[in-house]
Amino acid sequence: MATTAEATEITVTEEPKLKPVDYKSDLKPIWCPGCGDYATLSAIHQSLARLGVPTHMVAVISGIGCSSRIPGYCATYGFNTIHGRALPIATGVKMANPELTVIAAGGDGDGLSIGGGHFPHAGRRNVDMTYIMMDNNIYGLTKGQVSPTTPAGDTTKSSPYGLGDRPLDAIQLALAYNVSYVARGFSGNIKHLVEMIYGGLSHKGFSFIHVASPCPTYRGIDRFKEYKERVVYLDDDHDATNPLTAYQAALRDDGKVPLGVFFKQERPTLTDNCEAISRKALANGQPTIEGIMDQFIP
Amino acid sequence: MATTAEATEITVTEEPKLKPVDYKSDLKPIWCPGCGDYATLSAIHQSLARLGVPTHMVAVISGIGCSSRIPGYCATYGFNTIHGRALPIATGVKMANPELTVIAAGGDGDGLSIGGGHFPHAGRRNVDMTYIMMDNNIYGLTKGQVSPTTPAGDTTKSSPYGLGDRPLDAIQLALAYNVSYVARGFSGNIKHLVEMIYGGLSHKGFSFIHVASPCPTYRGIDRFKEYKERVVYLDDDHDATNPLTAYQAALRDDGKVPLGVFFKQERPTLTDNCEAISRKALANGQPTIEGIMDQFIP
Amino acid sequence: MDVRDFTVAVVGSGGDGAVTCGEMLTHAAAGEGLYCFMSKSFGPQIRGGESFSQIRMSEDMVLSQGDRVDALVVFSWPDFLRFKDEIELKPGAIVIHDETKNKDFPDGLPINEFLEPRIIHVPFTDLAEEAAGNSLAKNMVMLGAISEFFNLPVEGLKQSIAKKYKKKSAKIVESNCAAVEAGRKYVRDNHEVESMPRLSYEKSDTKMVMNGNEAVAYGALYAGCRFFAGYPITPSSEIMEWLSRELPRFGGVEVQTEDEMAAINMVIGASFAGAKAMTCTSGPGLSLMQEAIGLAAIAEIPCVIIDVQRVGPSTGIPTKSEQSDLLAALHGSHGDVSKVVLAAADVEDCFDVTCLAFYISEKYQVPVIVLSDQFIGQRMEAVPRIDLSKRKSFERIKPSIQEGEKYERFKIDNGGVSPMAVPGMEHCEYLASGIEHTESGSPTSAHSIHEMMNKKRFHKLDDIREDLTFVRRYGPEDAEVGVIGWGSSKGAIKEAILRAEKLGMKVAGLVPQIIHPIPYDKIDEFMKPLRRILVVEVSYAGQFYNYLKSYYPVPDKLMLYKRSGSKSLTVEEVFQQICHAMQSEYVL
Amino acid sequence: MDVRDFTVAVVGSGGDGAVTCGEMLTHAAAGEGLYCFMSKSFGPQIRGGESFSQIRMSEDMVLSQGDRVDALVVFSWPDFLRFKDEIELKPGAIVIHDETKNKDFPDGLPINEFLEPRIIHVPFTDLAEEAAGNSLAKNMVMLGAISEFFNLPVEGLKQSIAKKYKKKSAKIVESNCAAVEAGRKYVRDNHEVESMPRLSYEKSDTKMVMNGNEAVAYGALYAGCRFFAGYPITPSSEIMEWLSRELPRFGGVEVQTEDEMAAINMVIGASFAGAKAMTCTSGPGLSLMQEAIGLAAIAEIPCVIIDVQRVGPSTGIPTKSEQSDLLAALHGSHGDVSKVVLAAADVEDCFDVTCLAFYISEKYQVPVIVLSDQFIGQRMEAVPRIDLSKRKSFERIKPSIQEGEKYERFKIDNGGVSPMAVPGMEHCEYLASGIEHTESGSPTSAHSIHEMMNKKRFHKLDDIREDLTFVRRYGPEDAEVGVIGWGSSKGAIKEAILRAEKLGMKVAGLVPQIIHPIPYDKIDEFMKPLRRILVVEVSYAGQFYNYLKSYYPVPDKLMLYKRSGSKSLTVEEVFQQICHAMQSEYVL
Ligand SMILES: Cc1ncc(C[n+]2csc(CCOP(=O)(O)OP(=O)(O)O)c2C)c(N)n1
Ligand SMILES: Cc1ncc(C[n+]2csc(CCOP(=O)(O)OP(=O)(O)O)c2C)c(N)n1
Ligand code: SF4
Ligand code: SF4
Ligand SMILES: [Mg+2]
Ligand SMILES: [Mg+2]
Repeated sequence: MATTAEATEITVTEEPKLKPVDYKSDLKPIWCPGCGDYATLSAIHQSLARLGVPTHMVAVISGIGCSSRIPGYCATYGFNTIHGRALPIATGVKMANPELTVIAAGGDGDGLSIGGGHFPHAGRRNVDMTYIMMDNNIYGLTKGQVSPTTPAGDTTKSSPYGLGDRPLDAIQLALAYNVSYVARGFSGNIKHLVEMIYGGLSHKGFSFIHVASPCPTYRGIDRFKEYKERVVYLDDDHDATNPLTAYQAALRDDGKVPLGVFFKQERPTLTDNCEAISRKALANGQPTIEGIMDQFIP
Repeated sequence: MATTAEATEITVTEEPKLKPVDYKSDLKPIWCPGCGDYATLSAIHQSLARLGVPTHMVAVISGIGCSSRIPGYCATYGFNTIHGRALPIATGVKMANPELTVIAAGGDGDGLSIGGGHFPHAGRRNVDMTYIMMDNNIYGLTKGQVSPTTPAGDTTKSSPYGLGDRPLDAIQLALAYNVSYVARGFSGNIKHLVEMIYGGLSHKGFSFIHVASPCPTYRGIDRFKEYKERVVYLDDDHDATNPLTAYQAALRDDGKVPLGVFFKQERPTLTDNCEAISRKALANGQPTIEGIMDQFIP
Repeated sequence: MDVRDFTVAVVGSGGDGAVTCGEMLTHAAAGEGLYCFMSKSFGPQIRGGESFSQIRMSEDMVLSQGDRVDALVVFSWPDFLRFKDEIELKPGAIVIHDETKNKDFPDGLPINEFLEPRIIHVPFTDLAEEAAGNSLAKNMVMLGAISEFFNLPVEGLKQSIAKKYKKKSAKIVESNCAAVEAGRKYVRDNHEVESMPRLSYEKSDTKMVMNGNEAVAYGALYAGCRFFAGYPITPSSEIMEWLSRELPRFGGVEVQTEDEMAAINMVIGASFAGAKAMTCTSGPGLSLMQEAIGLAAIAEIPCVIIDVQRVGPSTGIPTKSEQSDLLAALHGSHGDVSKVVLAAADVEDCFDVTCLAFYISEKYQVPVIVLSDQFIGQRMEAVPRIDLSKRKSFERIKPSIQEGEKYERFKIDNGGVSPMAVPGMEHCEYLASGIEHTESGSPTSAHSIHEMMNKKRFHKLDDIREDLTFVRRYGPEDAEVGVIGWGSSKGAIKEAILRAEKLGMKVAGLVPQIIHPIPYDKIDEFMKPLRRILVVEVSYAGQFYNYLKSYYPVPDKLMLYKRSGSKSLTVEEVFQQICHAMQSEYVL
Repeated sequence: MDVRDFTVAVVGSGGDGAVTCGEMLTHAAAGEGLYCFMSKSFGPQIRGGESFSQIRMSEDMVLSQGDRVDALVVFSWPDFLRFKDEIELKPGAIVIHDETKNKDFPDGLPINEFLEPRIIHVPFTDLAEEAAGNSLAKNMVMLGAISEFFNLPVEGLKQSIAKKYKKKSAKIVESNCAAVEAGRKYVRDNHEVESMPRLSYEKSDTKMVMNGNEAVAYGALYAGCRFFAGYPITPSSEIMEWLSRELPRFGGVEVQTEDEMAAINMVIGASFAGAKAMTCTSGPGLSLMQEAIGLAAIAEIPCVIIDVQRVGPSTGIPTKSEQSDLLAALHGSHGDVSKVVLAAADVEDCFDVTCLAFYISEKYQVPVIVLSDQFIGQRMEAVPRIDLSKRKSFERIKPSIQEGEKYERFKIDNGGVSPMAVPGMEHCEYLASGIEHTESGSPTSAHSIHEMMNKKRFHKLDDIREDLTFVRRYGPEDAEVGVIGWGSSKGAIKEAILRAEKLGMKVAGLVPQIIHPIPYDKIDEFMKPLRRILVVEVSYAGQFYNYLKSYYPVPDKLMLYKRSGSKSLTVEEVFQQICHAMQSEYVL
């Protein structure tokens, strides 16, 4: 099965059903016309509506970048933090209130460059939240420098003679990081993107949705068309439970960009682990704050 | 072929041949008796002697940790830097003087935790240097807290109720990072470890040697014996040119720790890329510093 | 010869347990109600290197580690050499050793002969083998011997042996007690103890034994901290370790993060979502947290950052103390950052200052940095039980918004503080951000709003200055000379002032708990009547002095005593400077 | 009406090319040898939002952006609103617009009627379609029109059109020139220009047009920088971009790193290996570099860090200027850190200060932070060609060690500087480290060595203070009032002093280039004879003021004028404060 649409453990709210537009804030996006991020924003609103979670129970956390402006455009709680730190901040939010639906969002630079050190750890901890990376293969907000996913050879503001370094593949990284839901969508197919994001939101554990989100301004207006031709969908019989087949699906060398759910696994989340630890810690009963002082009596 | 022993592009020096002991400094290691790092130190000295590179042409760069003390114990140039930054510093060293043999070395915490954001980029840049990670599954220098490779469930100073998070697998990470030489050795088999390190030093590009280097002090003295039983060697017919087979070799679930060269690939290094860029930049001739001012004339 | 105040140092190598001995002695003293102060020091080896502990005890409050020791116990003379600089003997001090290692020094022991120390040989090892059948028990023999020599709390000692080894076996407890007895007997049989400095004290209620790091952790727990994220770093890691054990018992969460940036940012996230949250680190980690501290300031998110200082710059000397992170704590984050800096002065104060940090942070929605240091963080003190009822705490002000009403997170009305919603509250959804913003939280680049918001954020500092007026002042009202210092210098300063007072000098001391916003008026009040003011600090660059000067127009009165760290400030050093200040003229 | 100094502002939205116009006008002016100063501003949209440029030109040196404009060109009135706060008209200023967008303001245009502006309608769009067959050429029409109105350099304009579009096609050059001519003709045919403020000047040698970021980059290249690593950040990225193009032409290497920590550490690595190396950033990046700056200081590795300041704290307002990273640059890294802080005051000074930074860094083996800001970094200035022969550079002192000799990297003999080997040199292998070390580089925890090494490292600052004595002083020797400021405030300060002088006030100014170590004597010399000293800065917290006070015992003379950034300092603001200071009494 290519996409995971069935919700696991969704708590159905009793409020009147929310529509996508209810998740939209009054702030007008500053994005350029044709920016891929519009689609992602819309897909987030649709996925949240489908989930039916009330706006005050959602926190959208981002770093800095064009894409990281997204919390401002959601009528939920939002936090537009600092460059590269969306994941730790989102982790803190989730740990402080596990009832919340937590979305971390940002760009390829934010997540794979300056924030690249946090991604492995959010993965191995399996924090129950959804990380949406809008990958435009460029630094948009700073006006067009190389990003960690800019294809080798490309000329940008900071690679005037063509880039030497190889791009990173976010899907392979997520797999290596033990991320328990790894998917890719494309801003050119919102319907599919909603499936991916909704799947992530419904997944218990850390979900990662890599979104091919072209930047017409600094990557050229052809990029979108080009992507349209390059995207393919993972086979229906792709085995998303096996890391090796997931790697295999990611490792194609025909220039195609596969979309779909590469990998999905149920395992205890950080919240589960903290609860288990609490149970162990309380095995000998609940101490009082006052009583703690006895520890220090010789 | 399990190990890559043949040297590629070694420049043979005319100096009298150096012995391993010539790479040893006067400083006495502060490591605990039985620490795995002694073996790595010795393997580095042996590999350098085999390479025959003079001591003044070698720079050993580390972060902070027990393992990161290693530059002080080499009679080469050394730089014991700050926690997590060995790779960028080593990259700077290599770029400033590409003639040098550059070794970056450190622990699992230094490289996968605080320094974890630099590893992908050293990999994709393919900086021509050798990174040796002494993985003891613990923070040694700070006296025994969880590291990113501490097995789930383990009790340490900072996981008194048992660790919830999953460990990272350094080999999978290196593969996802496009590292062009990915190998693992074990402090309990110095001969093999020398093969791995020497192979890395001889490799043109970024080489990564993951060393299973048990810490008797904070992981218990049985760990070494346990490892001895768990290590296996990659098959002679392991295909080290194929990322997928490399992943496959890393992804075993029988509790065994495979040693050997997982992956090896020749491709342009950062130095090569910089040279290519320089050639392009000079296509229209060599400008003068004075002449640059003409750019600013309207 | 009776003394009310007794200091002993113990030196040995790995197996000797010099530090274990010190700990047991401290427990013993606390067990009998004495005040006690124990500092320790290790060689560079990760494990099993030489080590040293110094224990001072008295019925009266103990203020410092004790400049000079009454007695020195040496398990191994070669190891002693490494700590030579750190140990000073009183004239006529008693030196006790196991003769066997003498042979390394055929020309006499490496101690200052000039002070005429009395050297006593006790065959620790032989006695241990005899009494406990195990040479490892030699430190127990030693403890027994010195308790007999110096009248140290032997009851407490046995109690602490029983407690320490109860998890092992009754047999071990027994044989250790036997070793203690063997030491005592040996002394009784072979020595005349009357001429020794013998501690005179009355037993009283058992005290607690804590180090500063434990006190910080407990303070945080008490103040309501329920989220902790941190990255290990010497000398702060014990805080994280303690909380990893205790927080889960109180419904809290502790996360060891991948680095310090993750730690502070997780803390900010948790606090944004309503938890009282804290992180701990030392200098290098503080440097890495600077960017995020600015975020907490502009987004007005409460959080507490503990910096247990060590010797800098850079990695410096990780196991030693210094007061050189002050300016980085005050000014380290780029931009105009409104934040608070507090300093802990001793182990008990670590508890109080941490509580205060949460109080200020939650009430004023500002990041609060607490400066502790290796010296207080890792030393053990016997302290009375803490009266929790006297420590105040604060719950963040939340808005009450009805459906249809518009919530403005950064509304400016009274002072700088606006009610703060947290995710989960209905009708209060808002955007927090590190970007300058309007009262409702929308991004802006308007100068006028930026100016207004800076004013709002800095207004808090004025309010805090008024709200919290506690300062520590010592000495007579009519003092001529004042000493001002901060943090862990307090002990030496206070004791030096007491010593000066005894000699009839009129000296006062001030050690503020709140460093920033600095309590202008209080400091002014303190300084005004004084003829000379001596600033004392353990920082080569004189950071506190420069900070003070930037707020006080009194430079010709100020004198500075400063030096690098890696050696704790002694009472003698401060006292000498006081004498110097007493003699010096008005004008520099 | 002839004027020697003319300022015009142009406002429009994306397609209008308000900024392109400004650039072309600047090039035109520089082409005819005028001094020129252009600042620009954009709305929040990533692309195609509203924008604004302000251009001031004169035969005499132009010191600031010009507080008020002689003329304002508006392509679109709704867009004008966003910049309303940033544009001030002179009384009777000329406002030129294309009437079509008037309809949004039926009740009159949103400008200050009180100043009696003269509003002139020019049908830019129609003329463009006529002359160039393309409404996009309306900005060329506009340039033609204003050149005719105000006697702006029209030769230079055509030259700069030719240069700008030569890569496109001759036809485009032609049609743009035709549009310019159409604008000129329209004015000639329809307007009386005599009553306009008309720029009077003589042509002279062509000047260069640079922004501060380019000047920094070029300065680095000239000083011998051959390794650059950086991470993009507004408003500094142009430095990296320029070097990514130019360094490879000079055998250098530029690396765009994964973050700022990687950048500074790569720079340190490259310098350790012998390259002159630099990184650039803005506030958030500076915060992230703090840990590594301490490493460079203790390991005594030269390196240059450029901070192009923007509004803080945190992300703040990335596209606007402020002077609020001063204290973070001075004190941001934990521990006692010996480093140097310089400040650039204008575009040309960016070149000089960067050269100086390398000179100091290489000579004294210290990290040097250069503070620039968005205001100088991104504005364009017409400047004369730089006389390179006058700029000094320095090659690091290397040891000469023979086989068998022992090289001690941190040998203390004369001052704080020891010869520095680099990998590749025989017989000099050594260990560099962030851990405190002996003269030979071995780790140590001894207090005495730590003290000695601190002394060595801080000694350098004293030597630098003596070595480099240049300060910028303006105004008469017998001034009564002094103004002291730093960095980009220089322009407004100097111009305000000139204005005051014209009115007979005796005012002097001082703008140090070396902020730390602060040139005590020079500042003292400056301050001594003054009655009042006014400190001017763009920082809400008054960072420079506090820094000065921590070094100078002259607080009752000091007055402070400070405010938040996001708006550049005007001559008028400073002048008002000078008047205020002239009137005020000696005592505060
Ligand atoms: C610490 C820090 N460094 C650098 C920057 C400047 N900066 C802002 S966004 C950005 C990268 C944007 O790229 P990406 O994350 O891919 O987002 P996009 O704009 O492409 O959506 C950078 C370098 C910053 N704000 N903070
Ligand atoms: C910025 C910073 N954070 C934390 C530390 C404390 N610290 C020193 S070494 C270390 C981890 C050591 O673990 P690892 O890298 O695995 O090396 P090992 O000692 O196990 O060889 C830590 C956390 C530090 N020196 N600097
Ligand atoms: S610059 Fe690119 S990524 Fe940014 S808003 Fe414009 S199109 Fe989108
Ligand atoms: S603590 Fe562990 S890693 Fe460190 S020196 Fe000892 S054995 Fe080795
Ligand atoms: Mg991007
Ligand atoms: Mg380790």
